[in-house]
Amino acid sequence: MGTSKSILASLTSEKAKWMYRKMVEIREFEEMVHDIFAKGELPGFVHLYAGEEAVAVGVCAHLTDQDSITSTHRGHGHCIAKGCDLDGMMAEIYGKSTGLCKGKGGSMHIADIEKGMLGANGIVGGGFPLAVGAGLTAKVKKTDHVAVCFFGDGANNHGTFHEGINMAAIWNLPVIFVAENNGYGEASTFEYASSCTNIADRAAGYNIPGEIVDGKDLLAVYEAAERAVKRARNGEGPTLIECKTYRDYGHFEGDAQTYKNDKEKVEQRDHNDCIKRFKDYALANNLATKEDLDAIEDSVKKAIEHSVKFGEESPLPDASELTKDVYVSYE
Amino acid sequence: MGTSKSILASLTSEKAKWMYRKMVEIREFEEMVHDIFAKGELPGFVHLYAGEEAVAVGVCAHLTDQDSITSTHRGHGHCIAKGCDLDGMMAEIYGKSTGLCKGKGGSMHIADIEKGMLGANGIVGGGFPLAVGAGLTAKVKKTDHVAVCFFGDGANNHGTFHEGINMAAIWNLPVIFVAENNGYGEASTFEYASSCTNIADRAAGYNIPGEIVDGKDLLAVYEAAERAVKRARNGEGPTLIECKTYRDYGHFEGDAQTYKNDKEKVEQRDHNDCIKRFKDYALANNLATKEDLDAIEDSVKKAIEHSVKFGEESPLPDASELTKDVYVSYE
Amino acid sequence: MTKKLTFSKAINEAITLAMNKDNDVILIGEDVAGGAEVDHLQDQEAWGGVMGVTQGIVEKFGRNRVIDTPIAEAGYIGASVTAAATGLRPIAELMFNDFIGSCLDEVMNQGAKLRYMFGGKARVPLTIRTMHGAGYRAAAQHSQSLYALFTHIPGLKVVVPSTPYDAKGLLLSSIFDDDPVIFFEDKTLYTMKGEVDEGFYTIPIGKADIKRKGKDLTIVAIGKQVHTALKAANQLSKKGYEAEIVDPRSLSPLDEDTILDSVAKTGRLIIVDEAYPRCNVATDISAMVVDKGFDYLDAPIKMITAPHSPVPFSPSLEDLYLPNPEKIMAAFAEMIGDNSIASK
Amino acid sequence: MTKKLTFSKAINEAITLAMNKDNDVILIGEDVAGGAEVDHLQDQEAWGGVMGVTQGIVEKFGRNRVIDTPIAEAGYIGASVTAAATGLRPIAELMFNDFIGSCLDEVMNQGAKLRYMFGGKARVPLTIRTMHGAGYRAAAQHSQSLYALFTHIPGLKVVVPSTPYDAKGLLLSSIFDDDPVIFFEDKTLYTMKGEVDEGFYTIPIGKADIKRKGKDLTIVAIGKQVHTALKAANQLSKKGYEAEIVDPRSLSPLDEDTILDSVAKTGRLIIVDEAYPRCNVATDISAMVVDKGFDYLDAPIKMITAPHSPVPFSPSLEDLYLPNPEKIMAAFAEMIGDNSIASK
Ligand SMILES: Cc1ncc(C[n+]2csc(CCOP(=O)(O)OP(=O)(O)O)c2C)c(N)n1
Ligand SMILES: Cc1ncc(C[n+]2csc(CCOP(=O)(O)OP(=O)(O)O)c2C)c(N)n1
Ligand SMILES: [Mg+2]
Ligand SMILES: [Mg+2]
Repeated sequence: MGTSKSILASLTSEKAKWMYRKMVEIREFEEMVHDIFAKGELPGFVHLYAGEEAVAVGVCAHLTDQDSITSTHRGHGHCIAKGCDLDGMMAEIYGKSTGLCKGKGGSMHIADIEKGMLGANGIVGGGFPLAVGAGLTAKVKKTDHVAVCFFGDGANNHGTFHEGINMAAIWNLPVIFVAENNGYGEASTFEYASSCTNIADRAAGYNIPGEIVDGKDLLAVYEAAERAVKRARNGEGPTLIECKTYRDYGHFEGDAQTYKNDKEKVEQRDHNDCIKRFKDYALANNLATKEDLDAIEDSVKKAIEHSVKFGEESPLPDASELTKDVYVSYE
Repeated sequence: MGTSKSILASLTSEKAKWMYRKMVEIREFEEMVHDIFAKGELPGFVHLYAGEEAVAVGVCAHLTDQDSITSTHRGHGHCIAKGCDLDGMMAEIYGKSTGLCKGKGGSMHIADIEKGMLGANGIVGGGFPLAVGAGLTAKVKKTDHVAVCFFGDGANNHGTFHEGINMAAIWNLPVIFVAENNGYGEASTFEYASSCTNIADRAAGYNIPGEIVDGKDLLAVYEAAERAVKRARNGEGPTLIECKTYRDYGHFEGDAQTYKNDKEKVEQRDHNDCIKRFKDYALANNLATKEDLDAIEDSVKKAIEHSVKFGEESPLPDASELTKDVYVSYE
Repeated sequence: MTKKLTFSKAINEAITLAMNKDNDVILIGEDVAGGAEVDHLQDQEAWGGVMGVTQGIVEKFGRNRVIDTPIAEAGYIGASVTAAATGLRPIAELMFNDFIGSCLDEVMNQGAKLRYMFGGKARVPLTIRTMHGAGYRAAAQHSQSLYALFTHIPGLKVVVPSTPYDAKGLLLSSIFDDDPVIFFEDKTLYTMKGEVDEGFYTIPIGKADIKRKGKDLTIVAIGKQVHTALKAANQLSKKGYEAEIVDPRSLSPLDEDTILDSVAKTGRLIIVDEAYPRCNVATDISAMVVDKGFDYLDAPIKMITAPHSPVPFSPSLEDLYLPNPEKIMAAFAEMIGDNSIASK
Repeated sequence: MTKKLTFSKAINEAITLAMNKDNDVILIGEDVAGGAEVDHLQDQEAWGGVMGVTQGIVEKFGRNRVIDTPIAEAGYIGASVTAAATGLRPIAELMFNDFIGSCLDEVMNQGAKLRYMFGGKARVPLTIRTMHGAGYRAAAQHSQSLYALFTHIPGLKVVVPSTPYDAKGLLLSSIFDDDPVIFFEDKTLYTMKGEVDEGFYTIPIGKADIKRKGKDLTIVAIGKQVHTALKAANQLSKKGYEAEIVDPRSLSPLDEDTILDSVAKTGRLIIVDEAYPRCNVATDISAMVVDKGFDYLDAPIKMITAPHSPVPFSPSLEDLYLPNPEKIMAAFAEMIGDNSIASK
């Protein structure tokens, strides 16, 4: 698995089990959303994170609620890794009043600022400046909080990538830019849309470290993120981490995925699953027992089922909510 | 002067004199604008190109009227190098009906599309996508025309830099990005605002060639541009050329320039003048005689004086012009 | 000869006809072909846009003229402006009108002003197609109807069709217009079917269409809201009132005469615009009628719009957010002081 | 205690007071300090913005709180949105409002909608100061008055002061408001002097001010156009007509009551808005008055605006472009059918 000894040393069994749990939560959550969307029970656009769990979890493992993340249209995984409540998430996706955003945001705007989750974003590239803003607050207020910007390979060609990273670099902000290079932006491949060979290659143009990791290897992500977070907290500035990964589902639910090649699908989805890989590793290295992991899986399944019931049964928002929350100061 | 032999071979006396003339035209034009602005005779914002002549001229020496350039707020030099009429330019800056844009554009929007000069631009970074568009036309229509995007060190941090260069790179467009790194964007230094050491360093992130040249050395610019234009016409894609240069005046007329350091001002303006440097070179290498150059200087002075008279004496636009030219199809 | 087509297919057909007619017409945008340079992908399987509207076009015209772009709206919309000024006639797709936030400069400061700033020496024959509209459960950043922003800006033309027939004819006019046109497509209308003429035809930009004749009330409705207005009109008809429905079809330029003539006849005006209420097209039309047709008015002009709030995700809230026939009926009831109408 | 201050100094003073009062207030923008990290540059010599409005502030508060940015409007305006949401109270300067083209997304889709999309769980106490207005010979991309675009967008507040006194009090309110506020400064007003109270005071956002009392005509005028209206009112007074001038000061929220009360009294309304004519604030106010105060009106509402065209560079054209007292007089003359007014 190519993971260095130093990680093994710092990685507690507790952390390993937390990470396993979070990955399974994401997977089960997304599979469930996939199913209920297919049944026509969910409104709107839904983009699933399944397959990329190691990225969100490996990074968020180093963060506290005071640290911020900015997410993307594919935001469920980031939410879960950052500790958002599953019931609140599912209710949000159902558009219910008990949702994290009272049903007003939905899948594309799911957020929980108390957990430092600054929102999924319907705008590709929207997160770069927003992460920089959280980093700026940390710098001006002299806290040791960090901000993480998750973004896709498609977003890497948006102007905000450039503006955000340049600002973080010149101000030496505690911001970590985490590329989720899953090979596609909608139906367009990374190779077609991006002139760089790797996203991390662009880091040199900002004089910041750029690292490439196997995004299917939880511990590789975990380790790179550990270094980057440490640098950020020490006032050593931003890092760009490129995680090579794959999305198991289409761009959004309903996508026929004609652009994907079958071999790659099988290879990635069936033979390079990040959860399976970590499970094998954890067992082989005595980070957890089979019973531990089974128990986690069980408990997660129940939690997800609970969230669906909660989402389904929760009330729709009251009509009065329509024009509430537009302003703080008046309705 | 560090200019290679190969250039000397290809550079005719005629071209050398043309370039000398264009540089002197720019200088004299700008000195004149400086003077009449100081007298309060010119309206609006004016940004002078004096000091940077070698860049516009060294690049445009390789272009025809069918090739396009996009310019900046500091656009007079690009206009002149691209062959725009001096009378029409001066009249434009005066806001007269005989101006290149009938007085509607002014200094910041001076343009002559028949000469392939796609406009000065009041929006920093505005030129990147526009140059790409001209390059796209060339590609789709399979002509051998090229497009040049002049931009400043300040613009190099705008999102359009990133989007424009990436697009030119993936489509292999005939676009040349020419950075005029004069060390400042308004009062902010390049070092402060940019995380890169050189603008050209960013080229690697787009897998295109990036070159640094002494922007005060006309022939260095000329040579680099020759290579880039050749590549572009041959379908070998975009190039980024960074010209290290200096603006002799302030950001705009009226700027006290407290941020500039005096030593640098003297060094650059008095001891590193691009016109003087090329003059010495041309004489030493028998590209022109002293008489030739004197005659050029004389003739340019007269042309500039003529342009002022033309500008002053031309009529203001007719009131009916106010709402004309908004649309092609109706007023 | 006519045939039944969906709104989506009508647009596809217009693009195809335009590209057949003129080699300078190109189609450019994010995944407008879909899956560029994917080895195994046959062009006929390519996406054709996120909603499949341009499906099949790359197969016919090839990737030199149907160009997938990176996710870089400022980049490719800006490029389309000068591509237009230097000899092409681009159809650029801005996937959702909400994404204008990433490229307003290119539209407002470059494309719209180029000709004027250049003293009339340039033309920008650019069409920007873009999706708008609420009702798709697409939440705050994918549901706006931002045509007022574009109508505000001189130098742009703004077209909002409500039927497949209009969409096809107006898109062809837009493409062959020599000014920049923003062409709005309501995402909830794509599956709507309607009669469309065969072959090439155009509908002039700047000419409103009377979608229903009536004498008691004028309803000016924009885009999809034309259908809301038609429903209301049917119900009103049962109560004995005949509403005339004016579909402006183009907001800039606006066909003031057709609106004024209708109001002169009916004396009453309701404007239905699903956009945000402040500085929107409803206020624009109201102010125009007050300025130029004050004496025609027997009652205050009423505007049915969204509330001053972002578009909510929750279906129940989104349904409340949008105009509907009941709101129109209630406004008319108030206008003529007849409560029996509103209560149905 | 009052003193005479320029509009520019009034703004400078408001920023200084706010930064003294609250350490979370920061000032961020292009050259708002001016000359960051230039060795020899003393802070007191630093630019303080392209027009010198923020001169001296970096000297008082240091570069940790007065932050020069790269030319990256999307970047630093977006950063200001979340800086606000995570504990700061930024004053971000968007040098010219025309540059909104580079950062509309951050304002419209992020800043304005964050709170709503998050179900009320976030606040964005952000103030964006920005220059607007024609008359400076700054041409098409530096002379616009784009407040209608912002007024259209729910979630934003929009403030346009016309005097030094209002500028100071409204800027202080804006900075300490918990919602995002766009604060417009007319570049041609910076040198205007006026009485300003000493020390800290606020003027409520959403409260119009009657700049002149009158009974024959209501003129609602925005920003600098308040002064155009005052000039017209003086001339009208000589002809025996007293105009009441309402300065809305904030466009969103709009003080509808003050406008309606005035129109109820005068029966006549002229709106002076130098912005583009379509979907602008003039149409917005006209439509509001027609909706809510139709019966007060004795005559059509007239709007004095720019023509539907970009701002021309040439001084002679720009002068024609802008509203002026003569245009107001002519509108009133037409309104009451008294030609002797217009001809002076
Ligand atoms: C500014 C903007 N442009 C376009 C879109 C439409 N869009 C949504 S997701 C997406 C692809 C994003 O690709 P990537 O960044 O690689 O993320 P992934 O979907 O692969 O996770 C696009 C084009 C958008 N939402 N915002
Ligand atoms: C989008 C945008 N932001 C800010 C400005 C204001 N502005 C005009 S010129 C300039 C500095 C440009 O610096 P640089 O690109 O280095 O060009 P230079 O002036 O040095 O030639 C700035 C900030 C602008 N015109 N457009
Ligand atoms: Mg991707
Ligand atoms: Mg510079």
